[in-house]
Amino acid sequence: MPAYWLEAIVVALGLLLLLMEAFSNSKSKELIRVVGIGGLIFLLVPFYFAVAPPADNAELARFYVYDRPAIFFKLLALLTTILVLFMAYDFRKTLNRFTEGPDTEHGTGEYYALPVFACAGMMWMASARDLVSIFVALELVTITFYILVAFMNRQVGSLEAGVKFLILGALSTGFLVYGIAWIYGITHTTNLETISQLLAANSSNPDLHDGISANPIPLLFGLSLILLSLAFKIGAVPMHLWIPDVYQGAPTPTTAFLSVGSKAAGFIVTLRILDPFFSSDITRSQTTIVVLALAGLTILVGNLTAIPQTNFKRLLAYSSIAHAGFILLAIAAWHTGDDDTLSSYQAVAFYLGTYLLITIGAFFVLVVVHNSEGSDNISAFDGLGQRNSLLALCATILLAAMAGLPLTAGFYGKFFAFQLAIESAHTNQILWWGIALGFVGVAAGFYYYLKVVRAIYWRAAPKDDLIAIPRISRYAIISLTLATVILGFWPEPILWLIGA
Amino acid sequence: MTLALILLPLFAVIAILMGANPRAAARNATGMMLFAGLGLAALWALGTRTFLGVDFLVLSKPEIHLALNFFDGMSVIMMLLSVIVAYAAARTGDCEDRHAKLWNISLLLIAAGAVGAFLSTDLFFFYAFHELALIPTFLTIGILGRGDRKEIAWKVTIYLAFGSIILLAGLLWLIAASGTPDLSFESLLKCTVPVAAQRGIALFLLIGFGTLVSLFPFHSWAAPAYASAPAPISMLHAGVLKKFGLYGLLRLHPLVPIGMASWLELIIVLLLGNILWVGFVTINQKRLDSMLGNSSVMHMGYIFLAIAALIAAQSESANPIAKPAAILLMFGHGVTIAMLFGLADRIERLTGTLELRDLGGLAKQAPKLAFLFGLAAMASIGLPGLANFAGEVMVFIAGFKGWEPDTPPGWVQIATILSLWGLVISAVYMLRAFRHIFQGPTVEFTRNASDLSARDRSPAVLLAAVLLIVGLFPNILLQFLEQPEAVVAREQAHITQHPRPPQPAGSAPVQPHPSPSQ
Amino acid sequence: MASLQEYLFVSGLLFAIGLAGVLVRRNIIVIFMCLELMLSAANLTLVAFSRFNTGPDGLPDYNGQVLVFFIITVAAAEVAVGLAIIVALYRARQTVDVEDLTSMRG
Amino acid sequence: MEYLAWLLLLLPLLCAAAIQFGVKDSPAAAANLSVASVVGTFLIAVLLVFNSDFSSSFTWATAGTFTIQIGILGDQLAKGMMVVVTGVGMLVHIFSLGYMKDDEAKARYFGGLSIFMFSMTGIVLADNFIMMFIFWELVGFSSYLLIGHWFEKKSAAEAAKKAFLVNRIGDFGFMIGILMLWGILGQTFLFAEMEAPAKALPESQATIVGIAVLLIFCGAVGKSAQFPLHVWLPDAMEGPTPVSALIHAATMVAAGVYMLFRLQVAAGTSIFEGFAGTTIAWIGGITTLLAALMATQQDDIKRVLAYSTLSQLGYMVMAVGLAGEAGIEAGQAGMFHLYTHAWFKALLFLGSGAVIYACHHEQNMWKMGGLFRRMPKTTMTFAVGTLALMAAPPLSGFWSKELILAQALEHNPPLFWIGAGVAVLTPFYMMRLFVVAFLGKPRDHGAEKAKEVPPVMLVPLIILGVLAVVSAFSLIASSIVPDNDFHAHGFHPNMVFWISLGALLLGAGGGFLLYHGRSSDPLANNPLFKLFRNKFYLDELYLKLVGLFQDTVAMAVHFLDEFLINGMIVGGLARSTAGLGNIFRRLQSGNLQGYAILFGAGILLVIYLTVFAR
Repeated sequence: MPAYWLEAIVVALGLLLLLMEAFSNSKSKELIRVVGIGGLIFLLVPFYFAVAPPADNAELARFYVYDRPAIFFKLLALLTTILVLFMAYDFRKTLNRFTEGPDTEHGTGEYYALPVFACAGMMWMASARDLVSIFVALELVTITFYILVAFMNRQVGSLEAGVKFLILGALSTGFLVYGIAWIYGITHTTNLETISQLLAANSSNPDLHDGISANPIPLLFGLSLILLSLAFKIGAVPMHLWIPDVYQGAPTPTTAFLSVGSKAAGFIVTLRILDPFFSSDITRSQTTIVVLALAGLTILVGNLTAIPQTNFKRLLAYSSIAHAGFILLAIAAWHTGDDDTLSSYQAVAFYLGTYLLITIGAFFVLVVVHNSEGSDNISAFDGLGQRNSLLALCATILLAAMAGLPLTAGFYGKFFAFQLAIESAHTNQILWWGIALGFVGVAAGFYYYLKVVRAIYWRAAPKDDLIAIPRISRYAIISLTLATVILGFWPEPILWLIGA
Repeated sequence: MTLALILLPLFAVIAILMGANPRAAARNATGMMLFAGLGLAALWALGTRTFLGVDFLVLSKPEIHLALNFFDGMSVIMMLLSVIVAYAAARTGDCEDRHAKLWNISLLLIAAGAVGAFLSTDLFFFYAFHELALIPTFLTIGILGRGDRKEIAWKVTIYLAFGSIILLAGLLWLIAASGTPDLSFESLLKCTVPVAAQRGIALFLLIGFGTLVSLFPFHSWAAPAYASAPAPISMLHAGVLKKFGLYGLLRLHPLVPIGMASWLELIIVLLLGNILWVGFVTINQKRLDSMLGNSSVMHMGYIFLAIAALIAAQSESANPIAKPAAILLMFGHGVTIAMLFGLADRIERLTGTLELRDLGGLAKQAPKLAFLFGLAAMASIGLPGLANFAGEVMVFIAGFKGWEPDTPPGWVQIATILSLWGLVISAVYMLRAFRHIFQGPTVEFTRNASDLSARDRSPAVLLAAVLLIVGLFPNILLQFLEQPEAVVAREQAHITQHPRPPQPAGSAPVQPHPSPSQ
Repeated sequence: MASLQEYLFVSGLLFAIGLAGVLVRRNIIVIFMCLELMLSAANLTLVAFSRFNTGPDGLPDYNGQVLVFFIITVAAAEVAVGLAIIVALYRARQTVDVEDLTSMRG
Repeated sequence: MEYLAWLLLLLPLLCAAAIQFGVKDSPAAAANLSVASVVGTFLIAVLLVFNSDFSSSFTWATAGTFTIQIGILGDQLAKGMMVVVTGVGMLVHIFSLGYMKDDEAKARYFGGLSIFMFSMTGIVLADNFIMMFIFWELVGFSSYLLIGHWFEKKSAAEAAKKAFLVNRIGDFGFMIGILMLWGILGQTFLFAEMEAPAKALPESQATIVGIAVLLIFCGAVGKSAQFPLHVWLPDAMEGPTPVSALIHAATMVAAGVYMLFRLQVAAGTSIFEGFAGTTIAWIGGITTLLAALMATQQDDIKRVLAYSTLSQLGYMVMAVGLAGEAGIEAGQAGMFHLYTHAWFKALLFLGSGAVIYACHHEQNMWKMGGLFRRMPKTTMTFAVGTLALMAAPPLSGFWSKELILAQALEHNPPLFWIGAGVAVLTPFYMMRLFVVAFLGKPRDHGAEKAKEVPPVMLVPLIILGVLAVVSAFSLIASSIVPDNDFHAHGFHPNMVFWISLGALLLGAGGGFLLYHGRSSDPLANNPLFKLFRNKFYLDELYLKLVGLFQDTVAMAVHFLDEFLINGMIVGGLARSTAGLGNIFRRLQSGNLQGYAILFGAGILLVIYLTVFAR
């Protein structure tokens, strides 16, 4: 079965869910949730049989690629969506209260259908290799998220986040299309493969084409505009400003979805777009400088601003910015991989794979705590160790993994990022700056993650009652924590998925 | 089989999480660890090499193995130190029931981390296991610590994290520069690192490991941490975990000999900072716990002195004394400081205070405690017959190994001479403490103190026995470091240089003694 | 016929005007309109490039113009969703001024 | 033979271990065990002295091709010294049975004595410098234990600490010296291997060798309480009196002299030539003079003896130092004096112990008096000891001091005159002591009620009294003390003899006339003698110096450590990180327009970096 059927099935599933929503009763959207989750899980079966589309279909092959990164990132998108739908299940009380009212599920059906559309967009992004298809897939995701962020229309925070996301998102779309326009204008194509060939040809023979090598400025101008809009997607400086506000305001499952799914999709697109520019001698040094600068600033801003935070969701937002910085560092240290070293693609994939488990786990914990305390503040975690030792332990492990403590899955991503950076620093001294900032960031990271651990264990509990964990959340948290620990000792399975 | 040493504490942790009695689980697990550790060391000493280790490939690119084995005798000795101190730590101190879980889990995790780090023959897990202690340390100090516990917990954690990160940078650079095919020590040590990169790598390793070892001026975390942490945590941290950095330097310095040598002067200045600067800080301490904490920082300087001698000599064959000296001293110091912290905890429990000026005459009320503490204190100031002395004297000899009488003393010799003054300093504060706590007339706090019960005594007695055995027969440990070639070389050197042993006039036949030369 | 440079200049100017509008205006509706202006500027650029990038057969390169249609479609969807959110916001807060949207910060 | 020698070394250790871990709760058993062990070692030592030399060793520590040995070397020097050590030790042990009868911590006391015997045996038998250093430290430790035996007394605890610390300062130099000598003599610690490299030393290394020897001498300065590290010995009198007799008079304090002489035997006296030997001799000379002066004004009977010990040690060190010029004979003279001094000084201390015991632990001699009538036998033995110390012919002290003075006259006349001056002072203060404590009338009720001590204490005194008389005679001495020319050539009265005889008469007569019938010191208010009484204010000076250098520096360093490293650098980094975080945080204003403007700035930055930066 050609792989693009997967996206089609997902879209069809989404449409089915919308249809069901139209005919469902307003008391319970149980069926929609079950079908949505079940459908996506069922999709793993055709996924297993999917093959790359035939190469003779030239027009399609121009848009669509089905290689190892594509498979991995599709899987990532699928897994994230499934977990987010599970999370939405336990989040439904809060969602209902701020949508139509606490007693009815009226008007919340779309909340379980829309992530499926976003999932289709992310899966498409993993495969897109034409600026046009990238644009369309990306917009599918973005517009879906506008709705998901602003979904709780009775809560001002959600709406405010929605508007901020909308305006800044649209701004970044503007940059994206304007950048695409310039690149198209210079290279006469929107296909990344062709651009890659063009740049490669130029780098070996500067006189061949009409002077990209002689005057790469227009091309780089276009690239910088695209980079800005990608920085928006992955939450890198300077386009990171929306993240804390939107993460804080949006419904928690949406936040989790944004911070994992949307970011991962953004990174695969970033990798695909930057690939030709890193591979060419004409543009490599500028690309490295700008990506490195973004990486360094992102690490610095993300980690340092996280230090004074008091809201856990906001803390996770900054942490997500910080993680983006580390991933960018792995990209800035562009490496095509060899016998002993992962390529930048693989390092980023590895990072995001572990990041998914840890972050979703943390958001599950947040949902449980929020359900019990009605607050996202770090102080809501006070005395968690006494009130539910299992939850506290899992939260501690997940936070340690986020900080990048060894023997948790979270360590490897940073390990590879720094390894690549140091490897490349041999040839490009400028990378030491990124490494130095990276280490400052990791050290600061220990501080703010442990601040939550401190709340969990050091502080006295305001109430004595135990915190109950809903069934789904319990299974999810335990299995994600276990996965974090097991992969910490034995990370090989992720490598199988990446296909190194 | 070495896997058992890691799994025992980890299983105990799981058992505690499942609801087992925390104290019993920790004690049983550490007891079994001690048993297994001694057994494994004995097997190793008897020449068994093949079935001791385990080796799992956990990542194929870059190639990382979860490989636990005795890489050489140094690993065996450090493993022994870990299990011995862990055994004693699990039997020292106590807490309220509601903290028993945290207390014992932390203890077990730190012990598992230490054993894991010393047994890993793979650079990755060597580094990773060490970090296992970070969060337990943070939590135990923050919740159960003495004094300004919250601030101290933060400081320790950030410091250790900082050190680990610098270290990670150094290790990654080392990996990149050496071009090793996998991360095992074996393949790593076969590589040569380009000279251009050595200087930077050496500096990173020095600062990274140095911070973990509380090398001056990265030392200010250690003393407050040990003073504040619950006794078993201090014991494990000061006694075992801190040796990780030294172990790492001893393990990795052959890879960057030129780089290390280029920082020799810096190392010497810093180690003198440990011995003299921190020594003076220690003299000025008013509480037993912070005095012990600072003294443990100070004594790291001696081990760095051995490392400096090794670095100056550029190779182990040029100065065969330095490395065994450092290892012996690490072992001795680990046991001693653990014993001191354990007994300090007892003193606090008996009298309710550790302020030196509030104490006095405790030897009258608690002669057994006084005997054990005195023994440990004497060990720590280098009394012969106890483990530390053998290490210290070898360190000093190592310091003079490279000296040519025709030339003025070099950096290492000057450092050795100044370090020797540290022996006076440590005698000053140790004896002062002993005098204040145990001697003189009894005072308010000590009037009603009772002596140690047999159960309270057992960990210290074990440690004391170890100190005595190693102190009287250091070769018990040093034999682990014997290279078979070295034995042959020594015998040959002896035959060629001294065909006949010198005989005092008119004496009976003299047994040949191998010459301690060259 | 105007040259490519002139088209690019005009479209750049449009883009800049849009951006400036986003930066200085406070009314969310106006900001949103300025954003649409930026998209139009991109469209103009694309069409201009498409028109001047003639292929070997002398015909314009239609890829760019296809992209313009996609952009218009996406922009329409964006406007639909966007306006809905703005309306919801107005209902909840009785304001469309960005100055009032600062409940989350720091 | 080696096995016996090893047994000699280990018996006291086993005994100490047995006491600590076995019979601690039964003081009588501990005491008997200890006495039995020391009698055993004495018998072994005597047996060995009549047998051939021996040596044996095992490897203690191995590092690659380097080894440290623990070995025993039984040449005549060591064997003879062993007889002294075990002999005095045995008598002191027996004496202690009576003296410490009622002590609560008797077991600890005898355990400490056994550790001391072990350590001292180790020093004597050591066949290399590291081993000697090991036991050197251990005697220091046992001395610490025994001085602090009555640790509840503040002064005893402080004295023990002081003794240990002052010795540590000496050992600081000692260890450097050992290491330097190791480097100089071809990296060997073994005494047996030192001779050849020492002979082959190039002239160019004379200075460094001299420095090394002086540093080694630092060890002796500490252990043998030479100026300027002599301050611990008088304070060490806080320990039980038998301990003072054994450790702080007869054996341990002489270890410094023994060690230097051991080095001279092993490496030859050539390494003492030049400034090293001269300095050593002068330090000895200064010590002997200062100590004798201080002894003239002490009231505590034990302290008088302590300063006299210092003074006599000064003689010995002087002799050893002269060996650099005079060759091995001078060192032998020093060893000879060590040997005779051991018996009569042990006698004096034990005698003073008996007196103190009889007077119910009164040590001030001005509160005694008239003891001759009440305890005549003790007084007789004490008188013999006093005469021996005064160097009255033909008692043992006379012969040995004579040899030293003869060497000094020949090789360093100024030192001879110092020695002669001290020969006046010694009879003077000893006569003062004897007259005040034993003659006249009792001045306190303790002395009034004093009665003769029990036989277990008296018998050792009598034995030592006999030895104080006869020990210098060649029949005994020749088999114990290294062969010296005195025995070979016989004795002829010469200038040295007449001068020292005159000094003796002058000092003793002066002392008797001045103090006979007095109940307080007539010289107490003389400013010069006040200086002596206050020990030249050296203790106060040291206290000030320690206060200034150690405590002030420690305080300053501690402050800097807290303020600079911890506060400024570490704290500063933490604060600036947090500050930067807060700045970033403030940029996150929540205002959409603010974001857009920051976006704009970011856009410019990114475009600049992409397009223009290279």
